[in-house]
Amino acid sequence: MSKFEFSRRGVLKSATALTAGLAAPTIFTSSAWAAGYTNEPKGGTVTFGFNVPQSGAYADEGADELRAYQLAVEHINGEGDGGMLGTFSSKALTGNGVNGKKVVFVTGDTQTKSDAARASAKRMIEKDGAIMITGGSSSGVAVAVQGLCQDAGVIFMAGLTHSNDTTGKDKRANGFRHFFNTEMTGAALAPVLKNNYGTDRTAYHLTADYTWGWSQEGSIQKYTEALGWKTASAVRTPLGAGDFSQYITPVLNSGADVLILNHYGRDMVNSLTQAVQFGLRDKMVNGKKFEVVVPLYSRLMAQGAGDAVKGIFGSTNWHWSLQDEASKAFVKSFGQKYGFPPSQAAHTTYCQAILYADAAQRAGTFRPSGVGKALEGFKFDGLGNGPTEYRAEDHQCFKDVLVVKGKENPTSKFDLLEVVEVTPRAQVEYPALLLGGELGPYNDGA
Amino acid sequence: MPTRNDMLLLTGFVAVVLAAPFLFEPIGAGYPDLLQKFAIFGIFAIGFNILFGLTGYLSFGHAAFLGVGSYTAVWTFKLLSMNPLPAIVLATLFGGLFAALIGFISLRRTGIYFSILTLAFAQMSYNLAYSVLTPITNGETGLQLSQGDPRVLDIAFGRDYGAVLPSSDLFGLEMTGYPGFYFCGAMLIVCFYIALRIFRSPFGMMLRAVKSNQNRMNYTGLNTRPYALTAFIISGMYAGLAGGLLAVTDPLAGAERMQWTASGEVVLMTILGGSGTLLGPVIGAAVIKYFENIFSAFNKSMLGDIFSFLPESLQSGAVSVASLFVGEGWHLTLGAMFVLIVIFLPGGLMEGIRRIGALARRKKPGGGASASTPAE
Amino acid sequence: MDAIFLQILNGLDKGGAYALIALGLTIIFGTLGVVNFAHGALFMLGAFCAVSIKALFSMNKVALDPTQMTAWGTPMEIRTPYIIDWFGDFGATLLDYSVPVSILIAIPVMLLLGVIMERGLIRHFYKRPHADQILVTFGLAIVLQELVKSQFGANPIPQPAPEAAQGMIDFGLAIGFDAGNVVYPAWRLIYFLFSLAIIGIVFAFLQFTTFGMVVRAGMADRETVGLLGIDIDRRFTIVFGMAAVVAGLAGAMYTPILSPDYHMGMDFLVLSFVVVVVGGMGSLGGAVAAGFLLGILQSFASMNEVKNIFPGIDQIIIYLIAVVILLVRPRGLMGRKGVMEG
Amino acid sequence: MASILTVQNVNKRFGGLKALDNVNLEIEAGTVHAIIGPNGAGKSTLLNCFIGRLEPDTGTVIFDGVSLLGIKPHEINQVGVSRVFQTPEVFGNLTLRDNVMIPAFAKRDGSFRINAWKGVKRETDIEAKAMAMLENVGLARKADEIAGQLSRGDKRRLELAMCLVQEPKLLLLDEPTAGMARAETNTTIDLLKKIAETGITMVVIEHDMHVVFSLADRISVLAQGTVIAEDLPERIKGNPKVQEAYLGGAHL
Repeated sequence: MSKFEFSRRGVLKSATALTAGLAAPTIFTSSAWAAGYTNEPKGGTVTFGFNVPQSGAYADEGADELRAYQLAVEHINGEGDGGMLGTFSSKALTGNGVNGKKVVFVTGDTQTKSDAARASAKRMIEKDGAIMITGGSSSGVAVAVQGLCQDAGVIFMAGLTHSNDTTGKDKRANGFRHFFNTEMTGAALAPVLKNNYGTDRTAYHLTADYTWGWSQEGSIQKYTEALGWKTASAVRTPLGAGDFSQYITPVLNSGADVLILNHYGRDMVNSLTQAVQFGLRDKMVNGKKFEVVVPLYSRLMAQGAGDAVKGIFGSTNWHWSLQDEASKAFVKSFGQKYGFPPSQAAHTTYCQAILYADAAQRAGTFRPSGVGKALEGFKFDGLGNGPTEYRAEDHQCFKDVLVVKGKENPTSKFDLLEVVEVTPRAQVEYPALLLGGELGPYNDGA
Repeated sequence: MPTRNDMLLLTGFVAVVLAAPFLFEPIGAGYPDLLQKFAIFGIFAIGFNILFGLTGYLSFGHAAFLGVGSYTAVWTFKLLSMNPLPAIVLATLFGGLFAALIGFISLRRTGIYFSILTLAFAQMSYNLAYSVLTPITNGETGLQLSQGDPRVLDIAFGRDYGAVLPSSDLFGLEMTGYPGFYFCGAMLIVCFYIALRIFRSPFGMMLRAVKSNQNRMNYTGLNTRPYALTAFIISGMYAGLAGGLLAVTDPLAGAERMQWTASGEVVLMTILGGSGTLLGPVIGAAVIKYFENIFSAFNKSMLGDIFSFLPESLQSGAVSVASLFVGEGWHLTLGAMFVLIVIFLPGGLMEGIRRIGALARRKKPGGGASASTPAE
Repeated sequence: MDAIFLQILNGLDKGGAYALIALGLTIIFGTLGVVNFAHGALFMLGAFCAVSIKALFSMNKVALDPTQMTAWGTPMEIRTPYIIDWFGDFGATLLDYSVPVSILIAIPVMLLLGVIMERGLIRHFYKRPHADQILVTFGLAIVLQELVKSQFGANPIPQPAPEAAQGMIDFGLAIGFDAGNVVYPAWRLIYFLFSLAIIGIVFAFLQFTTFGMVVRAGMADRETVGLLGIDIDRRFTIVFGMAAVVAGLAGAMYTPILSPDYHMGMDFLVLSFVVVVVGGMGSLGGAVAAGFLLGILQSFASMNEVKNIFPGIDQIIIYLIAVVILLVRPRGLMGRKGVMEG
Repeated sequence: MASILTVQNVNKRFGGLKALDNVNLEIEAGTVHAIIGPNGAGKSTLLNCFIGRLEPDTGTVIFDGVSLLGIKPHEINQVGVSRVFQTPEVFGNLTLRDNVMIPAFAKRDGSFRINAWKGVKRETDIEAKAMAMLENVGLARKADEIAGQLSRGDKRRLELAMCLVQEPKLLLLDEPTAGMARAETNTTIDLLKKIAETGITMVVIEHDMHVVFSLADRISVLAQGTVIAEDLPERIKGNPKVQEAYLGGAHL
């Protein structure tokens, strides 16, 4: 069906373009293909654009995001068991699509590169008529695509992006983030570290040398130093270094007794595995057991690190072992369809799709400013993270943060992390001004 | 005054560029962003071909010049004006300057040693742009416009974009969508025309001589190094322009544009289309960008629709086989295509076109004479 | 001082991997005159030999346990590897030693793959321009890695070293430092020694066998050897297979150090080309020397003391060295004149 | 007659080996001067000193008032010295026409000029010159063929055309008939004779006595790095020193 949809839209587009070409001056106004707002849906369907990494290091994470999106679309359209729609506090969505239109979707490959991600988002906007873009697995891509969506006049619902900048320095009115950020990780993790490792510790940071890494390093440093920890050294490592041994050996005799790995994805898998290989976790320094911390965890990546994750603290946006009704409903829905539990990437993208659809339904329009207004300050519950608010000032969701630990005796290859603490939302909240940036006005694209 | 064949070639080229939105619509490539990419990477590949196709120097670091062009253009937007003209002029200039610097050193060596030198310089640029040079490049996120940019020329001429983030515009004509494509398309035509002149000129002949036999060239009284360096700089300027245009149509410059994979991509575009031919690189660029953007967009549900005519039992099999090649498997199709083309069409896609042309001529005597030499 | 010693050790195991990949690459250059962009993919395939062996050893007998349910409401699966089921403790040991065991499998598999690649594809490209060789081998590399991705996914797959080799070795006292100051993971030392052994075997093979002599003669002057009536083509097929085996073994043994994923070959490809060129095209000794040199210098450049003086130096050190060496020594450390200069 | 190339006191050592030992030569304008000598006599070393490949340890090489030492091959060509190689060096993947046009451009435009706008097709003067020269060497009907596919003899002709189109003051030939069959050698000799008749100065380094005696106006004999004799061809034959050098003093 969507195939047919394709060509029909293509013909329409040619026709518009042809008219534009004949009426020479109008083609130079750029609004030749824009209506009231960018891609205002005309027929019985509305198109969502799912922009996820399908190649490169995050391809598996992207595949999981795509699974969640498909599930979300089914639920919005009233197919399947409804998943978290049953537990979601807003009851605007009735399984009848959005604003009376059936949701269809198009997909694209971000390749985890800003250029490719923007090209693929543009295709979905310009060619496929996507009303919104969502997805992604890195902050660089999120910021790049968010900027694009602002310019094009569509809503961007960020996927997995953890850097402060997405809703800080680089925030945009048309962009919204459900996922948490490094600031929250720092605030949530610090008390747990204090309870387990005490206040007299010296930390050594290994940090991926790009914006997210620095952001993470800064937050952890800020919150741990507030506890009384010292920072021995913060070393930047090249992205994709592969073998981190040359960065790990200096840790051995540095006098530090905690190693903080501000790495994600493959870097995290490699640096953690290698740190354990170098016997760091069996070491005693200053009369204390040496510890390793991975501030941002991902179950998919934990799988790659194997046994190395056992007993290591970190934070995560959501985990499938949570026992609230919403999480259970989501895990059940996802697990029955795909045969394994969803990752946090799948969860956040599912939520984002639902949240967007719900906001559009409540606003009664797909106009970006209308949807945005409906999301601003929106308080909800029942999506697996407890009571949550989309803060109006920076379009960042505020909710509880999970502190997790690598499980000592996993029962399956999915059961790698255990939740040790649910840090309440109040503890991770910060003033919007802290991270700077300017939302600017909504762009409807007309 | 170019020859009649060249005039035909040029006219045809202009016609295709102008009609591109309609021509490419049936294959799903008629939307502005992809058309812009066709034009921009076409320019990049044409420029690369002036170096590689003519002199035979295989640079593995041309993406560095593309990146420099992009960064220059975005900085021009930020500091001077949102008008694309200063941006692309400066981007071309800086691309050329950077190429002069790297070329001057790298051209001291030939063959693979030259390739590795260019690769090393480009990788250094990439790694530094990603990390240490973040104040200039904004690192992983990429250099972006912001509302607080000075834009002194715009201010001087009384243009104020207010609270909205501006996009590049040519005296009020926004460089997004189809106008953006036609701007790039015009640049592509100019670049193609310049390349045509170079190909047909004594200078182009000298560049071919560099590829053919440098020893003989030296003993013929010709100094090979400045010829190679000039070609290197010209292709660096083309790359800088392409990078500038990327920023014009989409004002963001990311470091990964300089990575070796990006340099490798232009090599592949050129060889795939047919190195040393005029049209080949443009075709190669379009094919690769098409695969990247269109083949990657298929997903299982679309495939399911395509194969819905099959009985249920066959359908899932067909979908799973096909999904190996599209969607997340689009790289596989690309790789397989490289292998097949280089085996069966050693001269790249242009050789395929030539063979078809020859076949058509044989079938229809005298009919296709004017189309006899589409390029080289 | 101990820090420097540790960095030398780091450089040695890293250099071992670089040298092994570069060795195969330079043999292919030297003998066949082929620019093999699929060499990284061979390294990756070797690593996935180890992954496959482990997957094979841990093939499960699945029993459903209706008394336990998963979180999504299906019966819990109880998995026992057949190998433990059948062989008990011996099976468990075998599973534990899957990485070293995999090299036994990797040799025939990689040899076969190499021979198939050479016979089926590479051989038709001996006389073609380097550009064509690059395109075809690069395409092949993409195809290989995409096939691996479709089979194993994109995530890294952990391959632990055998239990016995997971510990640390303490050099402290042996070289005059305090005990515990210079400790190094056993597996990394094993990898270094392993790479030395492979390099030694390759050199001995080329130096002392008739086959090796013919190959070396072929590297020096292919046409003349062809004129002697020696069937050089068949030997070159075996040479390619051998290079594939070397790359594959390097990859298989490296898996406990770097969890393999489908993309790892591309990451090593550029680096191994730099190593080969710095060593000098067609020079076996050069490739090995450059591998270790770059490994050690990369380790040194990553030290805080160095990074504080030159920020970002660890990001570019490899390329910087390549530039300096190529400008000072036109044909790398030990390159021969006229090889791949055209 | 005035000498066009003067070689004075040239010495060259490779390690312990004395390759050139105080070589003196005077090449007169308008003559064909052959340099002969047994293997290892230093002929190639001497030639390399003319063309900027080697720098002698001492001595001078003056061509037409300009020192050839320390300047690059293309500069040597630009002062009027062209050379043909032992193995013909042509632009293998270009047409014969292009092969001859390139040196013609080099003569007109110097060693480097960006002449990138005007089409080659409109450079009618140059093309006419090139075609005339191809006609002279008997290759005009192959003008559009690719040079790399020519026979060795034809490549030699082409190479000569490429040199002559530059109207050099001095033509250096390094074993111009090496590797050729007898018939090809003879046609090449005929061609060279024809060229000599135009009054161009040539220095020929040659092994083949048949070639040397068909062409040379004067002959210098090099042995163990020194000039042991220099004379007219007919007198060289009878020179005992030469016989000694060639027969290696072996009393048969």
